[in-house]
Amino acid sequence: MSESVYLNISVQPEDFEIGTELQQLRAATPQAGALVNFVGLVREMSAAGQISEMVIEHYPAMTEKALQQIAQQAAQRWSLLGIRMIHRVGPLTAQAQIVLVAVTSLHRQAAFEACAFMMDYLKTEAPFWKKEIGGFGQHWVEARVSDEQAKQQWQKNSGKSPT
Amino acid sequence: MSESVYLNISVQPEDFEIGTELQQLRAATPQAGALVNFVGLVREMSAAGQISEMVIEHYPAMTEKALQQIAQQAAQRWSLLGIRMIHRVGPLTAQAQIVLVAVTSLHRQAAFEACAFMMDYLKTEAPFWKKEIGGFGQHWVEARVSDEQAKQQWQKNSGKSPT
Amino acid sequence: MNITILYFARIKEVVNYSSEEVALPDGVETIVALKSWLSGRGDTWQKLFSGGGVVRAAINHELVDDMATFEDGDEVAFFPPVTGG
Amino acid sequence: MNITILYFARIKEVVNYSSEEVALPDGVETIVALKSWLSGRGDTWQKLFSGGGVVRAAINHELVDDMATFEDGDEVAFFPPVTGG
Repeated sequence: MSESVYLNISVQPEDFEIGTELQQLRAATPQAGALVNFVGLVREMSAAGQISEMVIEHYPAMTEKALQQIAQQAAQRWSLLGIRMIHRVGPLTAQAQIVLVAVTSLHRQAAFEACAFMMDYLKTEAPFWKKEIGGFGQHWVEARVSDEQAKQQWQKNSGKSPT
Repeated sequence: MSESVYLNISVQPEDFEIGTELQQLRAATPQAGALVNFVGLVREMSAAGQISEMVIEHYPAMTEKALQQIAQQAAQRWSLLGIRMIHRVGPLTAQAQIVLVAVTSLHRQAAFEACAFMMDYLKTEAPFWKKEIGGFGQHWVEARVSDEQAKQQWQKNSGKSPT
Repeated sequence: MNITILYFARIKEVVNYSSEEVALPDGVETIVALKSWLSGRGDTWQKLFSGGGVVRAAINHELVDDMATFEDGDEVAFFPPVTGG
Repeated sequence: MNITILYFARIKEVVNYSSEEVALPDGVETIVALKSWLSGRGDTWQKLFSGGGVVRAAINHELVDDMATFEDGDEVAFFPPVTGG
């Protein structure tokens, strides 16, 4: 990764305030012309029914390292200024924020692509597991084939965009 | 556009608070599982040198209509829950926020693609013009060929992603 | 027919005003014909419109190409390629 | 050799504990060999590992495939496909 890329990664049970996080990322990368961010939210409804709670388990010794590696891959592939990642763990309610991946760059295309890339890798390589709890009981969320396919598109492609 | 897509568009001189805007969008679309947003910022440096001020001129009677059409195209092409667009006009300082395009959807891919699509169209079809002011004097920003190409990729492609 | 013409950004600065009402002779009803008619006003106008695609046009707030037609009372706008976002 | 094995999520619930220290016989030094050795413990283990790609593995906090080798003192983890984000 280029020495000049600002990188800040957190794995935490606490909620986060998007405005504050983006403000800090912008302050750390004042040259930025573009900011793209993704926020993942606990959906109210799953295939099984209404969700009252979600619990996210993780592999503490591995989690932050995995996120670091994903961010470093993105920083090598695109010209980025800063990356902020937060992933929550533990019990969450419906509509709660789960994950934030925010990227700053000079121009928008790098930020869009890097943000999508990091989410595709996070979904398939970072050791988090979701359990959904509701009127239907509780179950572990199944991995989606489409997430694996999304990641593989980036591997096939030697260029910057998936095709 | 599907009747159920929440749409809120503003063209205004005033700054906006991203956290507040995203909170409102989420409140309007509580089923959302994914939120992607782009924020365009006044860069400190342009090709001409350090920027002290940017002025954004627009075509008031046309601007909001153009943004509406762009949002409607996105809502027809992807399965979206909500769209929030803000574009500022008038004088802005370096590092100021220029534009926000935020999208909520059930799954992340629709939100990522729709957000990038709307920015590519906004950059080439919405009647805004930037003037940069600095030690170098002042000049109108030139349109970038890459923005036009980015838009054309969406037109070539009958599917959902640009290739 | 009579139309309103608006100018924006660099083009507004070149022509030195932002809008005008014009009475057009018969046959001037497309963007390309209007550009040609305006070019007849002199060098400033000729230079402005000889650059080809550099001047974009809208009729009643819709982006249009050179072959688009307008009607009496319409609002036509000329402006450089947009640079918002 | 001696290694630590960790289990997560659904797999932790199936085996009913989250970690163990095991002393391995000679020759058990790949993920596939370890799965086979653990399967020898009985039905629960056999079912767990007969699903093919459903169980992912990490050695010292790096995702690995079945042919990866570990050494004395390493930390091996078994878990389902990840579902974060």
